Amino acid sequence: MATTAAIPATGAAHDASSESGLWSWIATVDHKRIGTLYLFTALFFFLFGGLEAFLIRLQLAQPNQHLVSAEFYNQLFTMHGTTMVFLAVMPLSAAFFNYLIPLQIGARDVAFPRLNAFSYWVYLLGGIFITVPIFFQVAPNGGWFGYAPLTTIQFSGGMNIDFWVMGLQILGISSLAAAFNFITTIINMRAPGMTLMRMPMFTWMSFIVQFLLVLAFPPITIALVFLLFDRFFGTQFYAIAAGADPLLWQHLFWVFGHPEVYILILPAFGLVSEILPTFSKKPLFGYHVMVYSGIMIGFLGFGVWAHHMFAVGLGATADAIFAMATMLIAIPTGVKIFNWIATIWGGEVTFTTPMKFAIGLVALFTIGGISGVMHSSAPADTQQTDTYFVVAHFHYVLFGGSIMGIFGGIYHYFPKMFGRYMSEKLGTWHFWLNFVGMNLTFFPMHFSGLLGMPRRIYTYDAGQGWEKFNLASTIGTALLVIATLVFVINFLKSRKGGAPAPNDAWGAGTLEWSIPSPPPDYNFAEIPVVTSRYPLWDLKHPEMTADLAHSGPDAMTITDAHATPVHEETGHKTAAELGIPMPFPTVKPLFTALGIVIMFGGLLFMHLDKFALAMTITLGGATLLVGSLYAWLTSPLE
Amino acid sequence: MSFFRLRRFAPALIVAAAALTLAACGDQYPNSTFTHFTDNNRIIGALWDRLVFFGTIVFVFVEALLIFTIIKFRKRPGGAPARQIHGNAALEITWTVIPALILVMIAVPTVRAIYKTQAKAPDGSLKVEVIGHQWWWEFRYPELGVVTANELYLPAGRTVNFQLNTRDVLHSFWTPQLGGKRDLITNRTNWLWYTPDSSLAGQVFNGFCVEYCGSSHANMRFRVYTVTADQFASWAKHQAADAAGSPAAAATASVPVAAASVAAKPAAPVVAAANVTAAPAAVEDPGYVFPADKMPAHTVPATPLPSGDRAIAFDESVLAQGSATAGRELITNMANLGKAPCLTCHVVKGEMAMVNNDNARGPNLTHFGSRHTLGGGLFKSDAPTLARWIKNAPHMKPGSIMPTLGAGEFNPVTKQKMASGLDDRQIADIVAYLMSLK
Amino acid sequence: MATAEHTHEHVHYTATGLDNRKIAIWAFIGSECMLFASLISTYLIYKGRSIVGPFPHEAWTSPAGQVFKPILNIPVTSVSTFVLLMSSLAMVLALAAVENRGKPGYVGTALGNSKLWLATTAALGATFLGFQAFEFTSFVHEGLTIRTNLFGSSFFTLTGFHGAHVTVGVLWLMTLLFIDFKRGLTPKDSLIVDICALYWHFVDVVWIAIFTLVYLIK
Amino acid sequence: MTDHQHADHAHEHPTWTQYKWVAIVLTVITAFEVWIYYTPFKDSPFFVPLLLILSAVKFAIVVLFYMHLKYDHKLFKALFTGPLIIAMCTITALLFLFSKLKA
Ligand code: HEA
Ligand code: HEA
Ligand code: HEC
Ligand code: CUA
Ligand SMILES: [Cu+2]
Repeated sequence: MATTAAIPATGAAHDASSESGLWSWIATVDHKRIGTLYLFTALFFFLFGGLEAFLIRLQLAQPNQHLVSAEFYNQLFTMHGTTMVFLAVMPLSAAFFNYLIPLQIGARDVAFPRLNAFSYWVYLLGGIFITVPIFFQVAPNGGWFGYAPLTTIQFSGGMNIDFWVMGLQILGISSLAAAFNFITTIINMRAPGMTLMRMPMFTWMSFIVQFLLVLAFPPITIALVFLLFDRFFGTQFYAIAAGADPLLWQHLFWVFGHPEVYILILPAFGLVSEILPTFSKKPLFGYHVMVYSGIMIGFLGFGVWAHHMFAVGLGATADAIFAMATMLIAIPTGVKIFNWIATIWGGEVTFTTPMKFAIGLVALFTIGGISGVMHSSAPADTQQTDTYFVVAHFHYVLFGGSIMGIFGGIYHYFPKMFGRYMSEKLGTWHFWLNFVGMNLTFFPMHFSGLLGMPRRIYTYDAGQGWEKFNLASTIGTALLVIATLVFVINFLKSRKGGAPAPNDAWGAGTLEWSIPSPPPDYNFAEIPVVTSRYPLWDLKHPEMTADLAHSGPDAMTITDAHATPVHEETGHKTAAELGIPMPFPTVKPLFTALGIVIMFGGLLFMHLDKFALAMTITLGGATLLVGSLYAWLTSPLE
Repeated sequence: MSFFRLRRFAPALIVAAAALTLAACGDQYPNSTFTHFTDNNRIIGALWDRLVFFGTIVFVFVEALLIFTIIKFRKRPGGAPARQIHGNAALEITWTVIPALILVMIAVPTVRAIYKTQAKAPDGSLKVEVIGHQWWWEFRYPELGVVTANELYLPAGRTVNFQLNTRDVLHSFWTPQLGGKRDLITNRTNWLWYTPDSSLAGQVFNGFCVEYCGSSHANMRFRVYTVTADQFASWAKHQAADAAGSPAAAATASVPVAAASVAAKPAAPVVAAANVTAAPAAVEDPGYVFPADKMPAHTVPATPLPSGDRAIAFDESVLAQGSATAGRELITNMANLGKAPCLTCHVVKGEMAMVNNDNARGPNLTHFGSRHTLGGGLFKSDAPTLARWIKNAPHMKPGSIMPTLGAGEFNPVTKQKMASGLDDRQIADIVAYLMSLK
Repeated sequence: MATAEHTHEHVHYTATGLDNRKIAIWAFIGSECMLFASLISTYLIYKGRSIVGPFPHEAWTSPAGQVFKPILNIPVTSVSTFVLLMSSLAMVLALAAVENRGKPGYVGTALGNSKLWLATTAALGATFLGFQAFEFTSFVHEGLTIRTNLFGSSFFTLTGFHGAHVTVGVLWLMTLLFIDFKRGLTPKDSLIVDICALYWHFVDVVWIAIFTLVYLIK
Repeated sequence: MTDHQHADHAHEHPTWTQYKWVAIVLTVITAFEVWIYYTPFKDSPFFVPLLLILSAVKFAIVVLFYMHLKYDHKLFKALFTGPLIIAMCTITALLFLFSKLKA
């Protein structure tokens, strides 16, 4: 339990990972550090998005209020949605991909460490790019799905939408780069014996998510390219006078948008599938079915997008097909819910904070799933779509699902990341405030929606029967603010002052718990040979995994990797002492990312009628991009 | 799936739903979606009952099971150690198949309802063209020659078939108590129909724009009056007529307020008289108008006027002196004020036309005085409100395309102070005129 | 940018025995399928929906009486399609030459000359781009720009995206050629050539689809 | 570099003869496509399906032989065909959705 990171990097030329200081973070290519950066940045954006939500709720607390102007409100909900989806939940998931996937599969790093750093920097700079305008009240204001033609230059002349188009384009680059990286990592970097069907469920769900990213982002990239060209170069894709069809945008967006919601939820499902077995002291129930249902969800997710368009008038046949396809997704998702309950069933359940959040996800996501199925019934959805009933649905799945799962994951993996536990007492407070506040905020929205309240309205008239529901929602949000502050305090305090955590903080069964907390920069001094799904339980509690399939000793014959049987490591050596090659720290990915952002940013000046300046900046950015990319590709990795 | 008599089980089982249904009837919840006032909503209501029925079963089952499990298997001192079960094919098949069956029971009526609600509207239904504008509604009855805005009259008992189009961005047309919504899509035409029950005559319903359409999306509302067939006919006949006091209308009959003065100043071209005989301007019959005092409170706009330091100063005492005649002059000719006159954007039927109906950017004002609301259903239509609206509409309604016209006012859209413009006296004249357009 | 970490000095164990970079490029190509699917769908959806001409296959008389011919030039594009197809042949030969460097039967022959084939591939790619530049300028002269109508917007964007991919490919090939001249590509380097080849063929394959869907089908 | 690093090259490679034939087939099909474009068959209902099939054949042989997917690790086949199928389905669905509506 002694902190292991204290040993200075003696003699190692570039053993940067145990250093501290700003530079060691800026130039890092270590997946754990990048994961930590993702975590902090995304948590910051979560607070920011939450603050926007709080303003929204304050404005709606009473009818006919004028706390914020209509224009600013429209920026608030657009940026709230955009921030939460692209800057908070996706990167929070990415934090776990980065930190955990290599540890869970027994790898020393991801496949492309520098590409990984690049993804982070693009995310950070893109996040800043899209967020800063709100301080000047010129933030994007077209809603998080930016329907054309409202977002075309004809109806949104200012720069608001420009920030959105370019910001999302930039963030898309980050997600795509990361996805190629993790696909490769998971396929190729697994330790000997770590077959696909032995991978921890989090890694599995993340694996599926990477494919969703790779396939879902191109359509939105193209949709955004069209919009960007329309706004900057006078193309006609969404120009109504040219006969453009606004449904083109809607289809391209939702071909992305629906898989996107599974991108948001599957990592949380994965985290829960790690937490529940650990605190039930039982392996995950029905592992194979869990994998297949995840694949099914991802696959079906590409065939249901038009359920966001039931009021659009696609025709009866299309509506019927998409309604039924959507309903199908309830089946694999239900399987997951029941398998989780079955995992708890018969276990020895301890209610630690992570466990509370995991159980919370099961309870709350179900509610959101059921209202999802209610949406899928197209005629019924014509009474629900674009009302607060939808807002209720998606916050149950997003807050009750993704955020609950991610918080569970943070409590669960905090000891691994920082070598200390978070406070259980504050954690319990956080959970209950969150649970109660969440339901108080979002449950009444079912009612206000069905009682006729449209979404995206900055104000509403008195006497419509919505007042008490809105007031309840706002009070609930106040509880959420308190809950979140409790979390922030707990998080910050525990990093230095929490109880020290051993390797195996919770008695879990997967590889990441076999190495020190926090892990040394090389992760595994010796790559373990995996013989079953819960290698660490094999080691410590063989009775728990006795019934699981194990492979014979033949996996041990792999020698190239200097592999050894699974064991607990106590790393007190540096990479150099162990002779493990580590990638050089480098800022080239950072500059490449910067080049991209400058390149896009330059275009903005075109709308200020400064064409020459715009071109200069854009070309400057492009030069920086190409130059740093070249330097990056031609310099050795390690 | 009719073997399931849902109605029998549902109320007992579903507390939440029952509360909601109750709520839907009381006028506490005037925009409830699950009323049974139209064929369309009855179909959706039946579907909804079924969704709630199964939804509740799944909800109760999952949550009860979850709570039971975590309580029963919580770790206790001396408790049993975890039982190591890793899976069970039979169980897993069960909880794949049962949800699938439930879904079939939802899917079948869903598909049926889709084809029912999206069938072609029955013959003989009343056609209404709904045209979305940022941020107001235009309603046209092509068969009746009526063009109006933000207030929709429907004869109870007759199917109404809405043809939905938009002149700018996307909007969505929704009257929660009467039917589901349908989007208005640029360069496309959509359809929606329903039949308000004949027992509905004499009621008012709220309608909303439910597709985000820019700054004042929240302020794009409308009213629906369901009236008897006779009342509807009377209303329509009058609405189709030319504006009171217009040269055309004046040629056939005397109009209470403005007639005398108009006659004294025959500014209109003579040809107008020819049209009049063709259009039966039944000015004798003032036409049915839904009585303002019968409007339930929740349908009367309660949006307060900007107040405090945001208030639009207007000397209300001049309103009494407003001259409709002078006002009529002003709406066609404000060039001396350096302003485009009202009729560059609005149509007042029978008055000198500067725009035709199709290009009009603003609501048709021909019978403005017979409307109870103003500015996309946002405000009550009375003289003090109207005066301020004309003075500075964008200040009252964010982003409004109706420009600021009052002298010295600050236009929040262009961010400019109006050097020239209408003074309060002139506004009072225009108000008098508009209010006379019953 | 799926091509990242170049020089692996050390032996790294991999779970499949495959190289990371090759897995990444295939994942990238999978993603590109969706990218071009979106572009092609848009083109096809907007086909026949332009309000004003010029049109791809039909002549058009403007309200002012000006006559525009059908815009697509099939003969020229057929030639450029052929050029691109042949560049794929050159590409496989370049890869084979690198893989078989030093093997009997290859040394000193044209088939063993990787520089020749890399240069040919790049040159054919550049020729294709030349054709495209010609096509674009002649369209502009005939009155079709990216702003003219829905057809113009979707056509130029689709083929422009493809052209941009070809451009990247040509630059990539020239980089390989440069390396070949500088230190000579050996069988050890066949992987980096292979990756470039996969990309190049994919771009070719996309053109096969575009040629049929855009040019030949009305 | 050890041997196993080149495991993915250990398969039998297509040969020059094969490359040559692929190129010939591609050329012939393309020529045929263009030729048929100028014949009256162009207006036949089979024209479009025929062209689609021909270009699918070209597509397939380039992918199988030039991109040596036929000989390569099955993983690559999965990485390519999975997305390709989803992409094709998406194009088809979109075209269906839009054509339905035009009527
Ligand atoms: C984490 C994100 C997430 C997830 C996982 C889901 C999951 C689902 N969503 Fe949701 N959805 C969103 C995020 C998400 N959604 C967002 C953000 C929007 C709004 C976008 C916007 O407009 O801004 C939206 C909107 C949305 C709509 C459009 C509503 C509208 O605008 O009109 C629809 C319509 O069908 C829908 C359906 C579903 C369905 C059927 C599921 C299913 O996957 C749910 C399946 C789960 C269960 C059903 C529960 C567990 C199952 C059982 C216990 C088995 C037994 C159950 C039954 C037999 C019912 N969602
Ligand atoms: C993962 C996604 C996610 C999450 C977590 C949330 C979280 C919340 N959301 Fe929302 N939401 C969306 C995704 C999400 N949302 C999307 C996609 C939309 C649609 C947007 C659109 O229509 O375009 C939406 C829209 C939306 C609306 C509808 C707006 C409208 O239609 O007009 C509302 C209204 O109440 C709302 C409320 C909330 C609230 C109260 C929370 C709360 O749960 C927030 C809780 C968090 C906090 C309260 C943070 C606490 C902050 C602090 C403690 C500040 C401290 C500050 C510092 C220390 C710097 N959200
Ligand atoms: C540039 C165009 C334009 C001009 C000029 C204009 N208006 Fe308007 N007017 C509008 C638009 C657009 C609306 C709808 C605004 C809304 O509800 O958002 C409107 C709304 C109104 C309404 C409310 C109608 C209703 O039923 O809600 C009245 C009354 C009105 N205008 C009167 C006038 C008068 C009087 C003048 C001249 C003194 C005038 N307008 C000049 C565009 C214009
Ligand atoms: Cu119109 Cu919202
Ligand atoms: Cu969806």
